[in-house]
Amino acid sequence: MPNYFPPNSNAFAKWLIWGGVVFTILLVTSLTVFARTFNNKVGVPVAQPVAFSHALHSGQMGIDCRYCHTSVEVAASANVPSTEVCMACHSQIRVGSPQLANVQQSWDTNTPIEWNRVYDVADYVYFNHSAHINKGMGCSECHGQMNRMEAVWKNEPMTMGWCLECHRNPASRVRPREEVFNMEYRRPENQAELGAVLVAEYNINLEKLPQCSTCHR
Amino acid sequence: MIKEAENKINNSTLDIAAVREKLSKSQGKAYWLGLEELSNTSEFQEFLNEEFPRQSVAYENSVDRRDFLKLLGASLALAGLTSCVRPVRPSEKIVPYVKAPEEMVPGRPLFFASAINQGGYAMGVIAESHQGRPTRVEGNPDHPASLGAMDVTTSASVLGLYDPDRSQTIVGGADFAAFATALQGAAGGSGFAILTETVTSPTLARQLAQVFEAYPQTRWYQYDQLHNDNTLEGSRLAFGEPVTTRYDFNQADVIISLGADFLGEGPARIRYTKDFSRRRKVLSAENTMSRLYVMESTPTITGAMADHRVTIRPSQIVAVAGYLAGELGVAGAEGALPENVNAELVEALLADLQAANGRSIVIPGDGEAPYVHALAHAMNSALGSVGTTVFYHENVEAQPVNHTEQIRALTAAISAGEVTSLLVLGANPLYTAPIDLNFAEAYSGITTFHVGQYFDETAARSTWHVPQTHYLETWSDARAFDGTVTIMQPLISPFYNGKSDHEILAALLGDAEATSFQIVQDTYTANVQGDFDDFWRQSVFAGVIAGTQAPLTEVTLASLPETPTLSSGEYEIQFKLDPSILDGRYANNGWLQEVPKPLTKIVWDNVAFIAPATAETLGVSNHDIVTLTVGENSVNAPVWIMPGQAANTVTVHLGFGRGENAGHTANGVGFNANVIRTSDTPWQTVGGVTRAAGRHKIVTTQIHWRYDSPSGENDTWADYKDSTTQRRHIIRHGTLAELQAEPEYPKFVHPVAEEASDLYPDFAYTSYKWGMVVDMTVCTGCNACVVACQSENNIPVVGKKQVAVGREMHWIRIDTYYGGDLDNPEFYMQPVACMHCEKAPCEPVCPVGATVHDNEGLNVMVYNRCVGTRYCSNNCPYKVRRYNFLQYAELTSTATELSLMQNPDVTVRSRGVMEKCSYCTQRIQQGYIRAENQGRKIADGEVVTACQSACPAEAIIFGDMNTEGSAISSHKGSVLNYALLGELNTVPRSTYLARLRNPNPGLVTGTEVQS
Amino acid sequence: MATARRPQDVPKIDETNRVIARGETYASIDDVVSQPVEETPFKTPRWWFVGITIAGLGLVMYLVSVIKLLTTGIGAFGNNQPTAWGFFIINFVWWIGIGHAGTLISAALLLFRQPWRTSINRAAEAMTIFAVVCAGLYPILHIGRQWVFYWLFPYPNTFGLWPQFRSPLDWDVFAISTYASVSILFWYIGLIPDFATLRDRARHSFMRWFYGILCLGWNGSTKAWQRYMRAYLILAACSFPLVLSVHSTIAMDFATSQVPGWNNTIMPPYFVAGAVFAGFAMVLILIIPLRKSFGLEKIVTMRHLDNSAKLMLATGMVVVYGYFVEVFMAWYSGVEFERYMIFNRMFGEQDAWAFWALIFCNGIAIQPLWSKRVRQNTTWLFIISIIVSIGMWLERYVIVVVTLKRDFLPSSWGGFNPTFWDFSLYFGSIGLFFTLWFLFVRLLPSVASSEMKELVYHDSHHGSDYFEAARAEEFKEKGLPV
Amino acid sequence: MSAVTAYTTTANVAPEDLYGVVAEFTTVEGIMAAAEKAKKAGYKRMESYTPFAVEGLDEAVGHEPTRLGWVVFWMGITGFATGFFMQWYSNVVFYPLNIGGKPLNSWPNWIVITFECTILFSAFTAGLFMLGRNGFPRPYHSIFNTPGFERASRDRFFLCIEARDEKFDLDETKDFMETLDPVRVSEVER
Repeated sequence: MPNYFPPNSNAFAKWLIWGGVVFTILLVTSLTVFARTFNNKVGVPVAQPVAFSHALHSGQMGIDCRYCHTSVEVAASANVPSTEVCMACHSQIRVGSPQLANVQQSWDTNTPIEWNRVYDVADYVYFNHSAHINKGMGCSECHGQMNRMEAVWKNEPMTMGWCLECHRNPASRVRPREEVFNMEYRRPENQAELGAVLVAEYNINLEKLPQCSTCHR
Repeated sequence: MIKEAENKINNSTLDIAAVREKLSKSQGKAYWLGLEELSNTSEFQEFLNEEFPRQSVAYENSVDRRDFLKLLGASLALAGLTSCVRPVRPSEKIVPYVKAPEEMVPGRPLFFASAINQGGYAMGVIAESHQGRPTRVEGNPDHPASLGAMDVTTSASVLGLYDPDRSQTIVGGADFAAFATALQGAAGGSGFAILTETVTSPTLARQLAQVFEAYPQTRWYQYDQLHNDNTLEGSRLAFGEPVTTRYDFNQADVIISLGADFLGEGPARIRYTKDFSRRRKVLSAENTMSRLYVMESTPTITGAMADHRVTIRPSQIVAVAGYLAGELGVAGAEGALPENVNAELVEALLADLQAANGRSIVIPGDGEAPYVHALAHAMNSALGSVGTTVFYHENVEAQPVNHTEQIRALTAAISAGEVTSLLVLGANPLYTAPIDLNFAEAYSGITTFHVGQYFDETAARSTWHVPQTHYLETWSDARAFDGTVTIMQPLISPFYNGKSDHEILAALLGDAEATSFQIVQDTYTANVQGDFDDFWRQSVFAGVIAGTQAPLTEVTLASLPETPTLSSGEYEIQFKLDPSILDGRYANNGWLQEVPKPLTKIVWDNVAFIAPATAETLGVSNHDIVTLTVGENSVNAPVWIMPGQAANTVTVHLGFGRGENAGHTANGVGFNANVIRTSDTPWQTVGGVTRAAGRHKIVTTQIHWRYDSPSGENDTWADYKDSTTQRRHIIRHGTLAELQAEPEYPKFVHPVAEEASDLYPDFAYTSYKWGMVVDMTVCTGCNACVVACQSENNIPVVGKKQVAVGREMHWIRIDTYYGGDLDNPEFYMQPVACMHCEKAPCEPVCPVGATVHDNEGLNVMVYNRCVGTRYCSNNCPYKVRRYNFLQYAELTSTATELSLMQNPDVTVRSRGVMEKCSYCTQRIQQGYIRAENQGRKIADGEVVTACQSACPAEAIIFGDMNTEGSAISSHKGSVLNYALLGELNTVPRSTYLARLRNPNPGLVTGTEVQS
Repeated sequence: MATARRPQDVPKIDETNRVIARGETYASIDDVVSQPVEETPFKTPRWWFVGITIAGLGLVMYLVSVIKLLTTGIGAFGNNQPTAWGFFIINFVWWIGIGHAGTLISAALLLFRQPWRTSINRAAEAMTIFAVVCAGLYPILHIGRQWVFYWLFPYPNTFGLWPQFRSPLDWDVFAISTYASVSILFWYIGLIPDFATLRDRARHSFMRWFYGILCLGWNGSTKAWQRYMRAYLILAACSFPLVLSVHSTIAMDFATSQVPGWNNTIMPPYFVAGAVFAGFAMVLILIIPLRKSFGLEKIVTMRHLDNSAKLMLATGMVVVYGYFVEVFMAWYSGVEFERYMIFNRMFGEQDAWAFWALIFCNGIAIQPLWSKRVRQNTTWLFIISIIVSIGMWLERYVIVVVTLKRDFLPSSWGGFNPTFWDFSLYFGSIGLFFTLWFLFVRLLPSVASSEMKELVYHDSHHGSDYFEAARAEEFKEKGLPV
Repeated sequence: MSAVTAYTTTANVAPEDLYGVVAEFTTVEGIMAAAEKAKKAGYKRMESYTPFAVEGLDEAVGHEPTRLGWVVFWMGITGFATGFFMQWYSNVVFYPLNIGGKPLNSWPNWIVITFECTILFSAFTAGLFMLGRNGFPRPYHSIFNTPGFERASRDRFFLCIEARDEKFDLDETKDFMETLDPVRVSEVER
């Protein structure tokens, strides 16, 4: 009786099996990475109707965040400024500049500018800016160094796992209140000790932070 | 949600056309089609233990087209959980303001004081606005009629604002200018009349005065089904003048209600509930409570609260009142006690009254004959309660008149040709007017200008129709029951370019451009001393104008007239306003249609209440149809056997049977009782009742009401089944005397010895420890909490068919049990929401940890983690979890302007997700963040749940059990405090105060309370 | 072949009771077993086409119902509050129960050295796997958001969350998936030598390839056999406790809850017994037609049917005992909720019929099995097995639906009334099961021929009653009844 | 007892690609005896092929008992540890949550899954280890070149003495095979 299969079919079969195993491992890992990065458009600059440069306004001119994002300290949402705010300066400065055409038009026609959302938290997540600002959580922790961004991109994956990293251990991120709006702030070497001190000082409720009800309602 | 909200409000162009187009396709099969598969042949004797199987229907689509549109018309939702339906969210736009409004912080709600005008009388509210969208109203604590509480209609009014069924276009002419000219033309000519509802608004009164100046021959008529003519006539009989009676239940020790439902009806119902409940609040044996005797023919929530309830037929009230008055020494009053009234009880009652020396109230029902009112006045003065518990002041209506007479006169005038053109402000007389007047025919004969929120029966027959504004859309003013004036401010510009009554009258006066704001201000500029702006700011801000309460007046009793002889027959028919939709003005409000009616738990229907004995003689049972005949008019009504209903007395509720005129929610719901309602006997009459063919499936949210077995034994299956509720110790009730007998450890609160034992160590709740107590002694079961919760938590309406299969979504329900004698039972009301058990059985069984405990003891439901195994619901002993069997809430993709009503702080749940009471966790979180930002702890009473804020009886207490001396801790400490199903060791955070009654000691034999 | 030499002291046992008919040879076994599989498609018997067509229609109905479920939601079905679990869970438990007999026959009887298992274990295992497939789909379908069912598995996710391992439902996830995968492995390992046989018998190159790949190049070397037999024994040793644990876990879905009528310690044992009970009923339902239509009477003898029937009777009585204990404990506990629950089951207006019907099906209808005449009559066996299957479905109906309708608060009592879709999904799943079954009997050897050859070998050397004889002696020594 | 007369096939196989010499038997007794003799004769590298597992044949051919049992045992222990650790870690360390007031490490709740993991690991070890050690999948095998080997899965028993056995010598071995009373002896190429 002859063999049905050629001798090299043995090797082939082995390769098939081991190949399958390796492939699965690669697939799982790559998917995991994908879910945390590209899929979330992390680091991808978002084009806007108005070529507004945070690098220029915040970075070079050093305008405080709160000049435009007025409600960040008192409300859940750090509001996107109304056209009025832009016009406050640009009715004098660089009037008629082509980059400002849309702003001017919005002002004249009284139609809002439609900005493209960069940070989009799911609707069932109730993020509150004021709570974070007042407890010494710096803007740049989530938004990165806005003062260096021409076009803004999402600086962090914004996944629940990412949120939890800090909610489980705020001491690793918390900074002095006066540094909250400092985009250039660097964590000191003794962040661990400093963090512990600040957590106590700001009365950050470590027990409450990781609770579901803290963010979901 | 908030950004969603911003987007919506800022680029929301209300696509009316689209909505209309949607609504036009909405003719569907009747609701209960297929429900009759259920063979429900049980006889009336077992009706209480009969459990109608909640049959599910083999329907083609989840929510069929009609239902969908009903829901659309009733309650729509932003999709909070879109990402659960669509894993990848599309990129969104941020749309900021061009010019940011003053004092508005995006994401922070604003609150405005205003008032809802109901039957002419104001109920003060605080309206919440998110980025300019009114999302919710609550009671105004400074307002005398509300004191911060609410009822169902108040909470639900915000839904009425967004109702896409509201009339949206001017009918009869090109535009408002054309309307104005036509109106002026009509007024200029002879035979012009104005028909309004009850007018207490100073501004409206002022404008009307101006109209009569400008057009002297103009006649003014008022018609409003909510208007209590008999009270008015009663006061005329007693004092010769239409004074208003005001009661102080907080001061009363003994209260006799002669058919009066003062807790559930009338412009002061919320205030009276507050006062009444405060007087009956008992935490320990030291406290005392008033004693309430109720004589009524059909059970009301007032009757359910009674310590002694007497069931008598409407026609017997006069005799009983006469007897009482006679005994109390009222000159000229006489009456024989009917044999079906327990004489012993009446004697005890009289003794009680005498003993109370003035701290007593005899209050007649609005529906009772004027003579009864006169007797009541006489009795109150004889008892010397005037000035202590009973007060009189001038009637606050612009022109107190008998509305039934008014509509009669108007009809006569029209047929006599004296009135040829008519302006109707708000009213819907073609539906509500007594049938015998044949008003519709008269109305169609003349030129008519109708102003209303809906294109209703009247609008359909009018020459002109102009959309009317909702109270949240316009400036106006109105008086409370005690005369206090509220300036009503708008929260949003009119949705459907509606016009306010003020603007209409201004147009009539030739100024079509005048704004309500200007008109209302003009009323006060004249007679305000000091800085007007200060006055205005204060008054508008506070929601009341200080010192406008009507002053008390001295009254002198006239001698009693002859005792009227009320016609009585085999069957007496009684008309009542529906507890939810009143006279039908809220018929198109899905929340009010779906909220289970007090005592019966019926939804989406009105029925004919008949007594068990009557049902036996008629040989009918629930869902059967009877024909009610009055004179030559008759109507078919489904039967509901009501324990405690007077024999041979049928009670029907108004406001239903709107045909196709009321909007997609109300159309085809219930039957129209107005067609047998005549002008000379508007509230109670004599008629015929015969069985008719067919059945109509009435849907209730509860199918077993029995508290104990009538026979007292349980050796047969039926009796055993009846009495199981009692043996489960679900309702724990006793008398004040029993409490005083053993003040430390009352047996009735702890029928079985409970010792807490657990294998597991307890979790420590160190920061906050939220808890709730429900006081069953004062809870009237008025449903205010149910609708308030629905509005706060974006709870969808599911429609009759879904309720029929047991899928209602209310997070809090009011369980109702009947105990004792079927003909005159005791009623037990028990609000049940999630108990937030510390040892919650629902949590360990969830395979994904979608329901867990947080560090403050809340049993949190994480919608976005829920996969919908429903195991938690199975394992919940209280069955308080609600499941989205279908896509009840609307998805963003299909959202209409109704979505704007949603509370942005609460996730909207998608299909396949479990939900339940969250203790209003969003309010707790907001309070927490507010407090933390200010570097302090949450103060006691700072976080208030929606149900708590609504409750007029203050029966719901919520707070942090770790805070010393907080209201919640004192209630938890009460000897009456018990945990529902505590023996399961679920350690619920919500507990109950046992139901206390205060029966007359003289009438208590053993534990048996005579009635 | 050599004629049998039988030990003198063994009492003669009548021919119908042999685990294998006389005169079978290695080759004849091969032919009987392989013939139906090797038939060219044209030669496939007509009944097969009829059968798979009917089953296929059922499968279509199943798919339609699933689409309806996914598009409309659970709301299209009868589930409601308080009856949040309906047909889905009933059918889930029913199918899982059926699955158990297969594993029991192949694993437990192997460990207990029961030679009569050999000819039916292959078919029984196939039944197990198909039943588990039908069962396993139900929990996924019955959740509200089927598209995230994988959240029940521990996998790396961006939420930073794990399943909630305290939940019996998550125990199910592990139990069912383990059960399914181990059963398939066990089954496949058992098939390998027979695949080799088919490869070597194959007349078409395609079949040679097909079975050649399936058998992984099995060559029957003694070393391979040595490892094979050890692995097979270990698999059996794993499967036996596994099968007990699986249905105990299912039982714990109910037993660990708080619902009166579910919260009973008796649940796991009596669920397992019920599973075996229902399982053997299904085995008979499948085997009786199979042996006839494939002419396997000589290797699937009356002995097999008789033993299955005996086991059915035994486990059936255990189940009846379970019912009794439920009633007794409800009464004895004195807990109102429990008492009411049981009274409602027995006398409740809506559902008493279900209770008494299941008492008849599972309690009364099996009593005739005491008589050997009935046990040896395939028609009667078939009918009784059908009745038992229905009865076991009713049992789950009573446990799931009737119990949920009436729990703690009378205010929240409700009803349950299944819709068209409930039934279509149920009958559809039966269609799915039989589609798989018909494919199995056509494509794979439905009897383990290599194991049968072992029997033939023993038969030819010690007589087919070898084992009985051995045990009879053993029993005699211990003075036990034979 | 053999009714069949033995005959020998002499395929002219070059010695380098000779796999071995195979003798074919019809009965269990035949192959058992043959194996015993071959072992006595001092052959080490031989293997027998049978349609079903023959008790004792493995010792006869001289195979060591398999160590499968121990491997499975240790993998079972691993499964147990993995299952328990997964649950303990996720509930106590990774995300401690208050679930119905139960302790974080409510180990009685871990039992079922731990057990299932044990079984899962053991069963799959048993199955896969067996296949792996046998070198499966192995579609090609020299022994298949044996004439009439298709009956090895049916009703014939084969004994193969492999060429790599140091005692192997084509003619001697063939002659030796003849003495074993087979139905056929054949040379098999690689």
